[in-house]
Amino acid sequence: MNDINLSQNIFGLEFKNPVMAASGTFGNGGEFSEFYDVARLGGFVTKAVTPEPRTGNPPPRIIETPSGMLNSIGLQNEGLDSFISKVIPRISGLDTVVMVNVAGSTVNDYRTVCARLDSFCEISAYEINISCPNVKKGGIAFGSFPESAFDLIKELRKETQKPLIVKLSPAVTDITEIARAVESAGADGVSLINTIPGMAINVDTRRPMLANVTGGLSGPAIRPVAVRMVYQTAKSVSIPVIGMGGIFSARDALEFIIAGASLVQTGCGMFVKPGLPLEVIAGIREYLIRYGYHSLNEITGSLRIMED
Amino acid sequence: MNDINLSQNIFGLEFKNPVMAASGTFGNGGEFSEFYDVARLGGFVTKAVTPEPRTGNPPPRIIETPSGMLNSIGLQNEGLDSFISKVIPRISGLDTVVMVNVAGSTVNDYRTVCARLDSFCEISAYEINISCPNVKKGGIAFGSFPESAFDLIKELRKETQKPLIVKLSPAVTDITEIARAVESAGADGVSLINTIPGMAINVDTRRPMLANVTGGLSGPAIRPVAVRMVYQTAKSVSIPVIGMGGIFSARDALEFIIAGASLVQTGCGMFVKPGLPLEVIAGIREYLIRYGYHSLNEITGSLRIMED
Amino acid sequence: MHEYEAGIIRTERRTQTGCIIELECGEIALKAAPGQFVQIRIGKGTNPFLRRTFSICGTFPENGMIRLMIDAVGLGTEILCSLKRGDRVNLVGPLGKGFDPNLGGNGTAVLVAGGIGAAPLLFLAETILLSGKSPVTFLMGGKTKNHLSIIEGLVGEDVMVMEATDDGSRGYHGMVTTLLDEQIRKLSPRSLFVCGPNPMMKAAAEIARSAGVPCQVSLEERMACGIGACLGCAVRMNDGSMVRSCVDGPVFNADEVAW
Amino acid sequence: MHEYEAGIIRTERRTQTGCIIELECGEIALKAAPGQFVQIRIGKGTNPFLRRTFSICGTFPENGMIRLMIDAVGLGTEILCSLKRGDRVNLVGPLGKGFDPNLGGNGTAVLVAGGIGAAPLLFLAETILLSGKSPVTFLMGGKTKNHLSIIEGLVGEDVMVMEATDDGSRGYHGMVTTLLDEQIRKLSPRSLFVCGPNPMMKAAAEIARSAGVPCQVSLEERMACGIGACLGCAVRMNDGSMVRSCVDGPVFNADEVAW
Ligand SMILES: Cc1cc2nc3c(=O)[nH]c(=O)nc-3n(C[C@H](O)[C@H](O)[C@H](O)COP(=O)(O)OP(=O)(O)OC[C@H]3O[C@@H](n4cnc5c(N)ncnc54)[C@H](O)[C@@H]3O)c2cc1C
Ligand SMILES: Cc1cc2nc3c(=O)[nH]c(=O)nc-3n(C[C@H](O)[C@H](O)[C@H](O)COP(=O)(O)OP(=O)(O)OC[C@H]3O[C@@H](n4cnc5c(N)ncnc54)[C@H](O)[C@@H]3O)c2cc1C
Ligand SMILES: Cc1cc2nc3c(=O)[nH]c(=O)nc-3n(C[C@H](O)[C@H](O)[C@H](O)COP(=O)(O)O)c2cc1C
Ligand SMILES: Cc1cc2nc3c(=O)[nH]c(=O)nc-3n(C[C@H](O)[C@H](O)[C@H](O)COP(=O)(O)O)c2cc1C
Ligand code: FES
Ligand code: FES
Repeated sequence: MNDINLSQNIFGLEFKNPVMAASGTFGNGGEFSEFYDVARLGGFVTKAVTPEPRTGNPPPRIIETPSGMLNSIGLQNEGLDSFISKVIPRISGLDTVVMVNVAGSTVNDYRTVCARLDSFCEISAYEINISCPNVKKGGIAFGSFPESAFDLIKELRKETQKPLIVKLSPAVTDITEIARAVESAGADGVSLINTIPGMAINVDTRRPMLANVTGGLSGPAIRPVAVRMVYQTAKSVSIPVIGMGGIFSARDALEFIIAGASLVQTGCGMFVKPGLPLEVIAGIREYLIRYGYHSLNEITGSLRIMED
Repeated sequence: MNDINLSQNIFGLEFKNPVMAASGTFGNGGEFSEFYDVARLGGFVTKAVTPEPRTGNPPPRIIETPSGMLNSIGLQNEGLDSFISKVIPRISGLDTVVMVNVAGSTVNDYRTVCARLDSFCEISAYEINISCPNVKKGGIAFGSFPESAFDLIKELRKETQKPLIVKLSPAVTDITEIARAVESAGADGVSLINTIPGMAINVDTRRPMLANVTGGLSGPAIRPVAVRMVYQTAKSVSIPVIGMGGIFSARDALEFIIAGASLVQTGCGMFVKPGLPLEVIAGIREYLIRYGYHSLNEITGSLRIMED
Repeated sequence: MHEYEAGIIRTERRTQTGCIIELECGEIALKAAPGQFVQIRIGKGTNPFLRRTFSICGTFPENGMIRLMIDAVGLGTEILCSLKRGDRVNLVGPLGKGFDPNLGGNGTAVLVAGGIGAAPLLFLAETILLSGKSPVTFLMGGKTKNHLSIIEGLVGEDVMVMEATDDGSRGYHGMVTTLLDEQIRKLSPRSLFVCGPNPMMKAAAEIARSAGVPCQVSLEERMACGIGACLGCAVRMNDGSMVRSCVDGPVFNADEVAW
Repeated sequence: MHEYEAGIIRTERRTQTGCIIELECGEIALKAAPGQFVQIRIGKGTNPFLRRTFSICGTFPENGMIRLMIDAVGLGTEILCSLKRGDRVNLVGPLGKGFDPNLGGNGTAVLVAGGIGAAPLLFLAETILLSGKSPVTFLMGGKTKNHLSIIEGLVGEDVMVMEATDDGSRGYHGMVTTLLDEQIRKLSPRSLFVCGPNPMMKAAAEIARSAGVPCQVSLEERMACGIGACLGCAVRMNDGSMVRSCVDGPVFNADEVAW
């Protein structure tokens, strides 16, 4: 078992295994440390950070849907200052890759966060969130069109040497177009998918289930959409792809890897199975052993398609 | 109970109730008549008809996914001649609204089907399928951009007096833009959503689960996405909206109606509950009684939103 | 807090939809405080998906057992209530911040329950009684007398119980909060502890405020992670802040909540 | 074909993953023919979502009972195999086109089963025997001798059984199709009836073709509606046409299938 290599070297970073925890579903790492040492993960992404503190959307903010859930958290976070003074000291010394999920309403917001955090070596990379469906300004607006996505990343590229991973929205006609745009703007990678905008209605009150009316759909329900987008995107760009959306077992994660993802992230599945990332890591290892592989790269993007 | 009015008068047609069976999930009506009299439905939509016979995509064509399924049937149908000689005689005399789902690779294909069927009074309306994700040409290509959708509907509008309902794809950045485009081209209504492109992978064989690689996701998994799109579209056009996507109970159907759908369609939910349309009709009736309404119009589009 | 596979020791249907489930879980039985909750995974599939949240209704550390009281209101709770002795469920707990049993110092603690909201208050009543220093009055509200039977035999003998039903079929005819309003002066409680539907808790909070009695409520906000990681269970406080019901609550001082 | 709520009369675990479920369903028991199947809904949620497809393994019209034989290979079949007497399941059936028991006229009918593929063939064997005119030979293949025990006691006394295991732990050491190949001349069957994994059926079909013996196979194509409405279960025939496995099959003449 010792000759199985689960590590990934991408973005100039060393991931001890390909499994990260997704932004917004893992707090800033602390909560899950009651279950296990989070340094066993390949890495994790923080909750979105904006320059100013935000209280987010009014409650109710979540509702279960078939094999998934809607959320409309709305980028609630304590802001950049508090992130620097409270969160960074807590993650410093953690032996795993920490990426900061960067969000904002304007280009300047994103720029501010990247610039201010740039000197902190605790932060290995930025995941630029241009896909949050739950805010009125910014977020998904940047991610809906190749031009706006390109312009934003072009600006941020000037600001930082840290790897820029761009988190893409699935709510577009052609996700590969956005991926190519951010690649040409200098992004080091793309991560996908963020949630799909959705809504649910309480038919008795005739009101939306979420105070924000719409929210983002996540969970196993969206996995087929996510796998398809990862497959198409991985074929269409040459920067690494981080795959996520509905991972609930090692086999689910393997679908993303075989489709072309270099890393995967587990999200709301961890609400149900707190130990999901560890289950996925162990399952990937077993899979490699069972089929006689020695490293992850042998199966990344190895989907077998009949030629037509 | 007799003073409850479930009927809908739209497109110049009388629907005895707002529940139809969706294209491709109900054969051409015959199969389900072993369970009940299909004339009890508000109507149904035929399997897609193309000018020429098509054998569709190679098997396997379906796979279950969490709370849903992928299909890649690929418009298998016996073609226009056979439809006219075999199907029309069977549906003639059925006391319910029959719409033909029209598909093709070129504008001419669509035009041919509409023109040839125009003289048949058995056909009440056309549902123009510009959203099939499972064919290489046509289908979703027409539905992905407002311009191509507009051009197609503009052409068909010249061809027929029958109501033109345009079936929209959810795989677009802004579905309301496509809806407005077809409205201005002369469409009488829009129906949404068609399936969301997706894929699943057999990790043991490292092959796609579907021979066609990708397929269309349907079922309860996609309902939140469908309800959101129906809500946004109904606010954005003034022609009637037919809502569908993951309806599995009367309450699900009521979500669509409250969001603004004038009619609903049940699709793959009928594979699990063959009697689903009847369950939905009965449930809507009960709902109206329980809350003291007399007709469907009192609740259509009645979502209560706090003003902000 | 940990994840456990707990065996079901006993289930009992008590009302048309209400049941009691007793689970083997020694660690939670030892650690749990009244007002804390557990999150239970239903089945092995993804529908139901999220864990379901239940207050701990009682602990029996000597048997390594905890008791839950569950109202079958939807798919998840129906499946739970149909489980049998020997079945196993996956649960996480104990979670959240519970009641402060000493709230308000000396005097009678008045517990006000609406329906299944009785669950955490039964545990609280037991705890206060065991501490020996304070009498407990338990106001129990329900739709009909059948609904009240969910707590039958579960309230300690020393507890004074007052009942209210919406249809008047037992006890006071009216809402339990109206009963509270009428009785609060006579009861002159040191503190109120309330659990039930949100409108009922809001009403109770208002009564407590007018009477100047410290009051804690256990809010029923929908939860996803249950451990503070997702911000899904946010509740607005009077100071404008958003707090997490799952870790900062579910029990809050009533006067801090922005009702 | 109809929809039924059927009570479970008896379940029996026969191998590590294989079980037998006997259901109360008088109408299906009366109407079903060998090779036909039922579709069962699992639970009340949407995961599992689609119905699961099972061949009818036997009918007992006098008790209004049908028998299924189920291998627990995934979530749906695991849930089914864990059901108990008294539980109810929703099923639709009988569905599909079954075997032609008279295929090939007079002589011995040879039935070739791979694992759980035995299910429809047990029903067919029973039917042919009851008709009284034709001897039956049953070739049963499995991974190990434990896997063979799924059919123990379910084959009529007059049936000649030949066994094959991949590991040689019982009967012939090798694949059941290799055994068939070796024996087909000696057996000189009037017809072959085959059910098992698709590669095994393909091999059997080839053997039948070479030997000039009529052969029917029961294909295992994934199904959605099960009643011919969705075209999801398409199978390509040699003439280039696409047919529906659920209504035009699942039993096909082997020489018509485009393998
Ligand atoms: C802190 C807390 C303690 C609770 N204690 C108890 C208890 O002791 N006994 C009891 O019977 N119930 C209790 N509830 C309510 C219980 O969690 C819900 O009734 C249950 O989750 C419903 O699940 P379902 O699948 O049957 O219903 P569904 O309506 O199908 O559930 C759909 C989704 O909404 C959520 N949900 C539905 N109703 C509620 C609700 N009232 N509160 C929170 N989430 C809800 C579910 O968890 C699920 O995610 C408590 C809730 C909270 C927040
Ligand atoms: C005509 C026919 C007759 C069958 N008869 C029997 C029988 O008598 N006994 C028995 O144990 N099994 C039989 N099967 C196979 C059985 O349908 C599958 O094993 C079962 O559906 C698996 O469900 P699952 O939820 O456990 O597995 P999962 O793998 O979780 O199922 C996922 C999806 O794939 C489908 N699926 C998975 N495996 C198969 C398969 N081998 N064939 C068709 N669909 C599949 C399921 O129906 C479901 O939609 C038959 C299949 C067909 C088509
Ligand atoms: C409660 C919740 C909060 C989220 N917050 C963020 C966020 O702040 N930034 C972000 O980029 N994505 C956020 N996401 C999206 C997830 O990171 C992930 O992309 C998505 O949920 C799909 O993965 P999953 O199905 O595994 O959850 C959030 C998701 C959930 C469920
Ligand atoms: C097996 C299958 C075949 C379908 N074929 C068609 C089709 O021919 N034309 C079409 O417009 N939509 C087709 N659809 C899409 C459905 O009509 C419907 O839009 C979609 O399935 C969403 O509804 P549902 O979730 O209720 O199934 C098909 C769907 C399924 C599952
Ligand atoms: S439920 Fe996730 S933070 Fe409270
Ligand atoms: S399964 Fe639907 S046509 Fe056969």
